[in-house]
Amino acid sequence: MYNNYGASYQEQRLQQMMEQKQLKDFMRMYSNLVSRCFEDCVSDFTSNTLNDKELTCVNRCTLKNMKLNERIGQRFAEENAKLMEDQAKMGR
Amino acid sequence: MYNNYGASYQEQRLQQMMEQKQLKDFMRMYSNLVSRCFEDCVSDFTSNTLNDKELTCVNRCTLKNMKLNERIGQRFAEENAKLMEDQAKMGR
Amino acid sequence: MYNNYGASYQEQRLQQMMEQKQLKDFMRMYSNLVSRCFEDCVSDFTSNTLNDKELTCVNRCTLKNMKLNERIGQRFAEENAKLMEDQAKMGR
Amino acid sequence: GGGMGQAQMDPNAQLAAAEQEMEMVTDMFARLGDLCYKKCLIQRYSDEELTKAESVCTDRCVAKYFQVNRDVSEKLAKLSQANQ
Amino acid sequence: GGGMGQAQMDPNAQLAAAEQEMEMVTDMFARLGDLCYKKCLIQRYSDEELTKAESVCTDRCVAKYFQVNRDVSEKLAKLSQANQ
Amino acid sequence: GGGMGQAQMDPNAQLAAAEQEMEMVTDMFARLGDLCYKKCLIQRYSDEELTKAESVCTDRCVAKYFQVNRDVSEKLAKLSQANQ
Repeated sequence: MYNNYGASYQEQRLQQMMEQKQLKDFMRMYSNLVSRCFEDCVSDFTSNTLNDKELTCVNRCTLKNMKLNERIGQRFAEENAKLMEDQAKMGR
Repeated sequence: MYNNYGASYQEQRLQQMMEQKQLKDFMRMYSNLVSRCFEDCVSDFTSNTLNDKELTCVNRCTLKNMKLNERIGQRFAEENAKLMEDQAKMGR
Repeated sequence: MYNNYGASYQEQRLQQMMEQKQLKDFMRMYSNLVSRCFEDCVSDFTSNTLNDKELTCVNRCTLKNMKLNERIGQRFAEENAKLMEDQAKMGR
Repeated sequence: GGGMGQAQMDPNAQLAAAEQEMEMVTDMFARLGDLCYKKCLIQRYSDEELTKAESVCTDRCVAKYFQVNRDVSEKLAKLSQANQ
Repeated sequence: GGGMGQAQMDPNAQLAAAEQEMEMVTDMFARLGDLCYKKCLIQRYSDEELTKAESVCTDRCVAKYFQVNRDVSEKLAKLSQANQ
Repeated sequence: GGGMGQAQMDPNAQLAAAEQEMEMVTDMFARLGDLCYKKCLIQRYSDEELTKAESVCTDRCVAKYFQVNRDVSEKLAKLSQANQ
């Protein structure tokens, strides 16, 4: 899509942008995971440390949601590829 | 508010900024609409294609929410204009 | 963490960035407060002005949530300081 | 470049402030959309039209949101004065 | 700098457009994550594995989300044509 | 300019990293605010004061959130090591 060969400044900026995006995406996924596992697992506020039940729950929540994210990511990539293909055919 | 006539670089940047903002706003509205209609209309996961009931619902959801957005937009603009006027009177 | 003394341009940019961040944070807190108090206090749409019960509720909501935010802010700062300390010890 | 308007303010700071203000307005608008949808769209999608009741509710929802906005803002202004 | 590609489009505008497009895709992805979590993660954390039912639900959830996306987008395109 | 600090890192990249880190902290703070509000503000607005129970709940809410944060982060670190 951005084939200005020789326009190396643009390419460099795009590269940089994508790296920053990846970091930002990771951070968003991470904060989401923390919030979700906190919300789903912590409801006892009679103490200020996580109890055993909560610890187990947070542990499972992290693993299970990572698997969920991964699965969604795979399907998303497939569907997105299909979409791009369809749009290319239509000359969009 | 930004009447530096002659300062054309600033004006150009402001112009550019507003265009990007509009695009961003449209995309936000659009993503919101998709999420809302998905959330409200899709709850059958025994198949991987939308059934007739879901299709009808998504269709109505899109139209009805566009009308809702439009109405909110009108009222928002009116109330915002009133607010600006009041702030101008008070010398803010 | 960013002690390039002499690199005054960087320092200035960082300074500017932090001021913009503070403004943005304040605005986020503020919009959040308005939305929360609207959501919690307003549910009568038979009139277009706030009734007495709603006014009292919005008033208390604002004050109570400001106190909540302040308390969370204090604890957050303490916990964050502890975290930084631990990370420094581990050489992160 | 000119010299009028906004007194001594740095043009870049002006742009940043304008950007911030636009951001604030859009954010308010997006939140308002979600809130009035939750409060007023009762009969979800039996139809593609807003009912009369839903339309009236929406108008009042926007009006009341601006009132809450004003009240919260006045309260915060008072609090910040009291703290000085 | 070159002169090929994307006809006359200003390189900075190209970058901004690419950024916007990436932003859109990530935003969709994040929303999809929340939606499919709500729709499909029924047995929260009796276990660290996705059950078979949850996995199948997730696959369909993504597929159906893309269909809703396409339907909404076609509808909006029609509406905007009708308004011209 | 200098040459000290942060070894060879490009100053612009340093700024971007600092910005990212601040963004992360503010985002966490905003999420924490929403979560502790949901978990602890039981008696909504019978009064303008936080009750004793609400205050204690809030303190524990923040402490537990940081523990969840640490647990999730350790878990992810282990997972990423296992994947290499």
